Amino acid sequence: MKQKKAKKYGMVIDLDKCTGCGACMVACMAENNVPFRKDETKKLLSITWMRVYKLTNGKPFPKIDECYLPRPCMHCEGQHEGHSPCVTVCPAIATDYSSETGIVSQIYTRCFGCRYCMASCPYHARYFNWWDPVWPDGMEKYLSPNVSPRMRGVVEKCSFCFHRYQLAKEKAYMEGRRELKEDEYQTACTQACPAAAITFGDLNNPKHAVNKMKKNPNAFRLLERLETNPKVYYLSSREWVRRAGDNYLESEDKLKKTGYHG
Amino acid sequence: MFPFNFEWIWDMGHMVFMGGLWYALGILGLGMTYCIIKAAIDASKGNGGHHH
Amino acid sequence: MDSALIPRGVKRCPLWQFLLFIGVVGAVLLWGVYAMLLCWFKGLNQTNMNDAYGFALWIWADLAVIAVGGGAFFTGLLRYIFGKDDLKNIINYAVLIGFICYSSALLILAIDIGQPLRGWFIFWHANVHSMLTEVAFCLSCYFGVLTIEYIPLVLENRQIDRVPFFHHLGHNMHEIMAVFAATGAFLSFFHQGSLGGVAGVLFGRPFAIREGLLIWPWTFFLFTWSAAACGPCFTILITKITETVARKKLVKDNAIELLAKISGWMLLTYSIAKTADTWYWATVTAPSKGFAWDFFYSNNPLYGKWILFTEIVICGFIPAAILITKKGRKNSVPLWIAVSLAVVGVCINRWVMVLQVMAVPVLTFENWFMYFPSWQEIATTILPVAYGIILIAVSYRYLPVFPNEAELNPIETLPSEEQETEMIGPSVEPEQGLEPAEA
Amino acid sequence: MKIDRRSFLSFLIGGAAGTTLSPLPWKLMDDSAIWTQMWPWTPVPEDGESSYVNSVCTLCSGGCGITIRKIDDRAVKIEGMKGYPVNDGGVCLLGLSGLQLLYSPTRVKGPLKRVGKRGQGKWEKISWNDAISEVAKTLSDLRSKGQSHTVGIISGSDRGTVPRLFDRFLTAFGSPNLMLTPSIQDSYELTLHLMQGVQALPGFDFENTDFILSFGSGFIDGWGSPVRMFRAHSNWRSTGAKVIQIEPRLSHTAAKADKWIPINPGTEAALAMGLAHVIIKESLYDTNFVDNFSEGFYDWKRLVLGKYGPDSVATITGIDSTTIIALARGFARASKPLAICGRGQGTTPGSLHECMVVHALNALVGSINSNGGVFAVNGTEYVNWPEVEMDGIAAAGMQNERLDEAGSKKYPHSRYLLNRFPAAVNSEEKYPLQALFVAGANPLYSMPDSNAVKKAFAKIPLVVSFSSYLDETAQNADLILPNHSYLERYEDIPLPAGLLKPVIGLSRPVVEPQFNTRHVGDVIILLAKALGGNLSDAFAWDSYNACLKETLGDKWQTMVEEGFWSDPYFNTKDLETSFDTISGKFEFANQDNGFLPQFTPVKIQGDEKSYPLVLIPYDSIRLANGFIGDPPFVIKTVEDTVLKGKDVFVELNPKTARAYGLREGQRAMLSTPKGKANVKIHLFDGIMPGIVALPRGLGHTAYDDYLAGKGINFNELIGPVEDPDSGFDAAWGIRVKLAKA
Repeated sequence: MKQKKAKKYGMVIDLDKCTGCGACMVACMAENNVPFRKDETKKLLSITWMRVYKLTNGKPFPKIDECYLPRPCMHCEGQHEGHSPCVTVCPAIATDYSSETGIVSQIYTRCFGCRYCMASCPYHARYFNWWDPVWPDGMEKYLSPNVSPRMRGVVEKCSFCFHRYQLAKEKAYMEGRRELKEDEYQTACTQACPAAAITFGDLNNPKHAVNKMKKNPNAFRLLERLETNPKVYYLSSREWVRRAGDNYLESEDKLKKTGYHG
Repeated sequence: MFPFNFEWIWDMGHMVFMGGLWYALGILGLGMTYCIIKAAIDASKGNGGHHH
Repeated sequence: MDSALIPRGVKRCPLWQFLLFIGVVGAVLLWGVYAMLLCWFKGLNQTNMNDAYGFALWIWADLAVIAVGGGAFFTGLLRYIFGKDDLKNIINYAVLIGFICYSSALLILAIDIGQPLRGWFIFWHANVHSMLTEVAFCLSCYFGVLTIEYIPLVLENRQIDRVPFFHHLGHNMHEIMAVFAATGAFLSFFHQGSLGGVAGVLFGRPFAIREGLLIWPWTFFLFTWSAAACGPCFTILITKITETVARKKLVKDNAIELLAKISGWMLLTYSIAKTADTWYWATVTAPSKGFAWDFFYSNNPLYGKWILFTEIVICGFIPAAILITKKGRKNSVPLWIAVSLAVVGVCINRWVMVLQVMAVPVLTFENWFMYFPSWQEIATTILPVAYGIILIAVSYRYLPVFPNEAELNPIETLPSEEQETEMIGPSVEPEQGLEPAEA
Repeated sequence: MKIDRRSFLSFLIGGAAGTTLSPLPWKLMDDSAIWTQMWPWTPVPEDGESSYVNSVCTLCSGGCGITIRKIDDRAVKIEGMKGYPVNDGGVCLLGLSGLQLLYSPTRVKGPLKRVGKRGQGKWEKISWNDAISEVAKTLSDLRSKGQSHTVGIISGSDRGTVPRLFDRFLTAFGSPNLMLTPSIQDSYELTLHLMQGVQALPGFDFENTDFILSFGSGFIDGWGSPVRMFRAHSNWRSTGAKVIQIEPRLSHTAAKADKWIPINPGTEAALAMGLAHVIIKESLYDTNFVDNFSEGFYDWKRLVLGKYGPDSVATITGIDSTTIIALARGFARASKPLAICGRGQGTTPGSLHECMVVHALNALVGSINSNGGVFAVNGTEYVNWPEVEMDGIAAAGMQNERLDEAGSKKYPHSRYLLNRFPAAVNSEEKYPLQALFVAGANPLYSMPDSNAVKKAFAKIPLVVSFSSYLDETAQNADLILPNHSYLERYEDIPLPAGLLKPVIGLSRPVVEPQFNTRHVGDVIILLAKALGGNLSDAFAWDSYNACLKETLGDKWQTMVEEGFWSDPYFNTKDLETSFDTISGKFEFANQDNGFLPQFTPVKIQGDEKSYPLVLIPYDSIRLANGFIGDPPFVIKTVEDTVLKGKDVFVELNPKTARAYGLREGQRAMLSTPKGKANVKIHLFDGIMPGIVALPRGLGHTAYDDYLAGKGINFNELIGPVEDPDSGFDAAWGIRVKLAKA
């Protein structure tokens, strides 16, 4: 184990394939016992670990173009391991960076709801339980025992379905294996995506697809300039989309637009 | 907060931070204890306290 | 009725008037308490905070009261460490104000967190790398110090002082007060700073992030500095207000002027430092993240360049200029203006470092986030003010807060004030003089 | 000893100090933290044995394979079934939320009988036996009165054993009135019938095409079999196939296309004719197909070349002629081009001509029954039951013309015309309908001109709903005989929409029935037995499951093991033998009735003066608009530019908004000849000036607070427009007026 390079689980999302259908959002809610309320149209109060944003090139009819961008937790590594914006600020070590998997965890029973981590996250990937979770009569039947429902007053976020990693590890251990195969541990959104736009795996493992895909010239990450060093990569052949991934000064010469493109 | 908390590590951060903390707490604690004990003694000496 | 409790040699209004006053302020207090209970029992959905505004009015109030409460530690520092004896006439009040500010801050924090019953995790499972942990520890420790500094004053109440133990306790505490004050100054330096750090370390927030020294971003030092500069101004302001309400002079001018002068220079140097910091951030830090500095002051209904100008020039350099000039601090009106501006300035700074930080869009496909507090938030923020007024009123009535009061207001010479006014009534036991604070 | 003040004080202080130093406060603090982790109102899901069950999703016509994760007897998660021919592991958001339907409080928990007025929501529980015998009595009375033909059934589909049981029941009972929820499939079936002489469904070879020309089909907004389409789209991205989307609004589909060509709504057929014009003129068409396997080309050519030059088409469609010419060339020169139609999710059949013109385009480039093109698929005739023995009453009843006049002299080729049913009932020209059964459909919500539909239902003495949920139709029924939910029952799911080869999926019970429900198949069988005579003879099975097993025969075993059956020997006939027309060829002009595909404008309701703008619906995969409403998870994903609180937004081009002085987020009153609605304005550059777009799938009055009362039901604002050739509903929009509210 020691001499082996530590795992660094991450995602590559192909925005050319993503159709913005929202299956990833629902797959995530269903997998992780995410609560819901009668009115979920106030999006700043609506818990969506995975959220699909709609980007536009801001041009008038008929030049306008749109792109859909799924945003899970970026599981930032920061400039040195574990220097994620949120992990460094949490006063009670309720969110932590796993050096084994590179996953940023959230311990609900440890969090006391100061929300400093939310203030620190530029991706708005963290959500607060403003209300007690309540399921309509009978619906609590579908709740999964692998993810504990959160109590009011704590912060929650995407965990890369960490419980799936644990289950896979147990299974592998039973079969006397120490290493997981690529397909043994996949997040709920990856598995559900009807467009197969999400690829998940160990960014450090050359055998895993993500390892190659992240080197694609069309690959970019959100807000790289903030040095958050996220583990979620995006692919887009549309230049305006890649540019929308980060902030640029007007003085910085823009690359030529490629307009519509497959 | 204490070395027996499982998340405690003997690293620079903890040394400096907790060091400073316990140092401050120590001074305050000792200071107050001193005042209280001395006050008790003075009081038992029974002078009514109107000394100037 | 309560004459036995009132310090010797000073006039206080009749009990019914006092109680009436307390009752009115108490009503406001209860309103706040009701809102507080709502937040505790129904949860933070009672506020207008949301997932973009995890930090809002309360955190601002926290930073603000602690900044203005900085008067206590800085005055204490000057009085006990640098031996500025003139300040002994205002130190009691500075301590009292500090005590109020810090207890308020702790109370607000207790409402602000989503799981109050787990609040102590911040100590128990402390993450020593988090600025907030540093805040929590130093804050509560320094609150302890303030309590220690406040106790002797309480013990000087005529009745309590009768008990020899308490008498001696108070005496002994005065003896080693310098030690406590020193510790307090040390703690204050760090928590004032770490409050600045709270914003400064947010490297995901280009509006807040600052370079710095070792683990401390520049905001760390700027916050301490501004607290030291504006805290005393707040002490002066409150003293002036109290004198106006009490309709009598309570603190000798030399104390006020000395404090004003020192604050003036602190404020001037701070404003220069703040300007430099802002300049560096605007021309180096922000652009390196892809942001032009004026991006943070445009395309939104509230935050314009005016706020920057107001904070640094109108509420920074101008009051500083007034306070460092003899004319300025010697004349009542300019002094009033200066200390008020300074206090407003530090509050704006804390507001900007919390609420504007949250408002600025960072992802290119998001917009400015605007927020207005719910009545529950406002009520719980006013609650400490009411509490402060009450504590001041009670302390003023029953404790020798102002050592010079009797001397400045010899009772015989005030026949005009025989008729009752709001706070001052016919005195009790006029023949006796007031004991000096440090009997 | 006497307690003086001092000792009392010291006692107090000592006590206080003692308590603080004792472990007590620490213990309490610790406990408090533990309480906060286990409030009784935060559920703790029970752990248990985990297992997986395969089934088929029936929430839409997509027919995806699903794998359900179970913990003991609880279903906890739905996932896509790996290796299933339709979706191979993928799944849509509605499918993923299925458990919220299974365990929904809106389930009908047992047979209900209406007490009080219709739609009042007052019900009494009754036993299954009473319910069935009650229905049986009404039905046998009607029979004995010789009014067997006044009984109707509205079904979601007409394929598979359950719909066939309805069909069989009505035949044996003596009524022609089986009606179907309409869709673009109807137009395609008819097109294939008229141009290829076959009775079949269209299969599209999306996996192999390299140029997709979509006339407004939202192929990633839920058109066809949604998950299959998502996969196809991703495949195009890697193969570099060209995708062209033609519609007035920048839908998700348009945004994902290589090129979005905005068009004046309703003129799609004109564009198709224009493309044909260029292709023929520049003789870019597939001569082999046209010369050897088609008939009537020259008649059609004359028409095309005569009226549909690029310039005239440009004026009709609003697309400049150069674009038209370029598009035509691109389409014709592609090696495997494919043109498809059916606006949005294809929920309305639309103009028959439009569908035929688009199909003619495919023929022009030889994309009929060839790789990457359109196939006529018919591999679902596995339901072969012995002919029904009709008794006198039944025979007599079947002599009556259908209420909707499908198959009459007026509409000889159409099989079902549900859209004409409300008018037929309301006009009372034909016979009055005495009893109506609704299964797998929610007409009171999903049919255009809701008011007319409500009126029609009010005229029917007995309305029986088989719905598992208390939807709009169930709410207005007299009796609810709740079917098992789709995760509690067996059912065969034949040929998902648009699939190339016949596949039969097996939907099977994942959990025990949660409530006192019964399989609709069993209920029909019981009804038949209760009615006796030739009906019970026609339904000899003792249960639906027995019927299903028997019907599937040797397929059954495969389906139980694999979860589906697909015809191993199926291969599309070669062009020599694939056309059953008079000419035995593909007929551009129908040789029997001289039918010529062309652009026949469909005039939408409302006059331009009082209704200056045009309202069109738009479909989103996040808004289920069929007989199922959005479950909580799905409605949660709807953007706040579509729904805010209970208000729905209409999309408006900033130009148009300016002209009417409307701002973003402003309230407005929307009125059409059919109804009024209070909406909010959303400025959107992705929509043509002069057009107002409103989403389908909102405005439910039934279901729970998570869905009910949110937004507007588009069907309340639009009425059907009859296609003169087929009788189908061809309305693509309606004229509208917007005023500040």
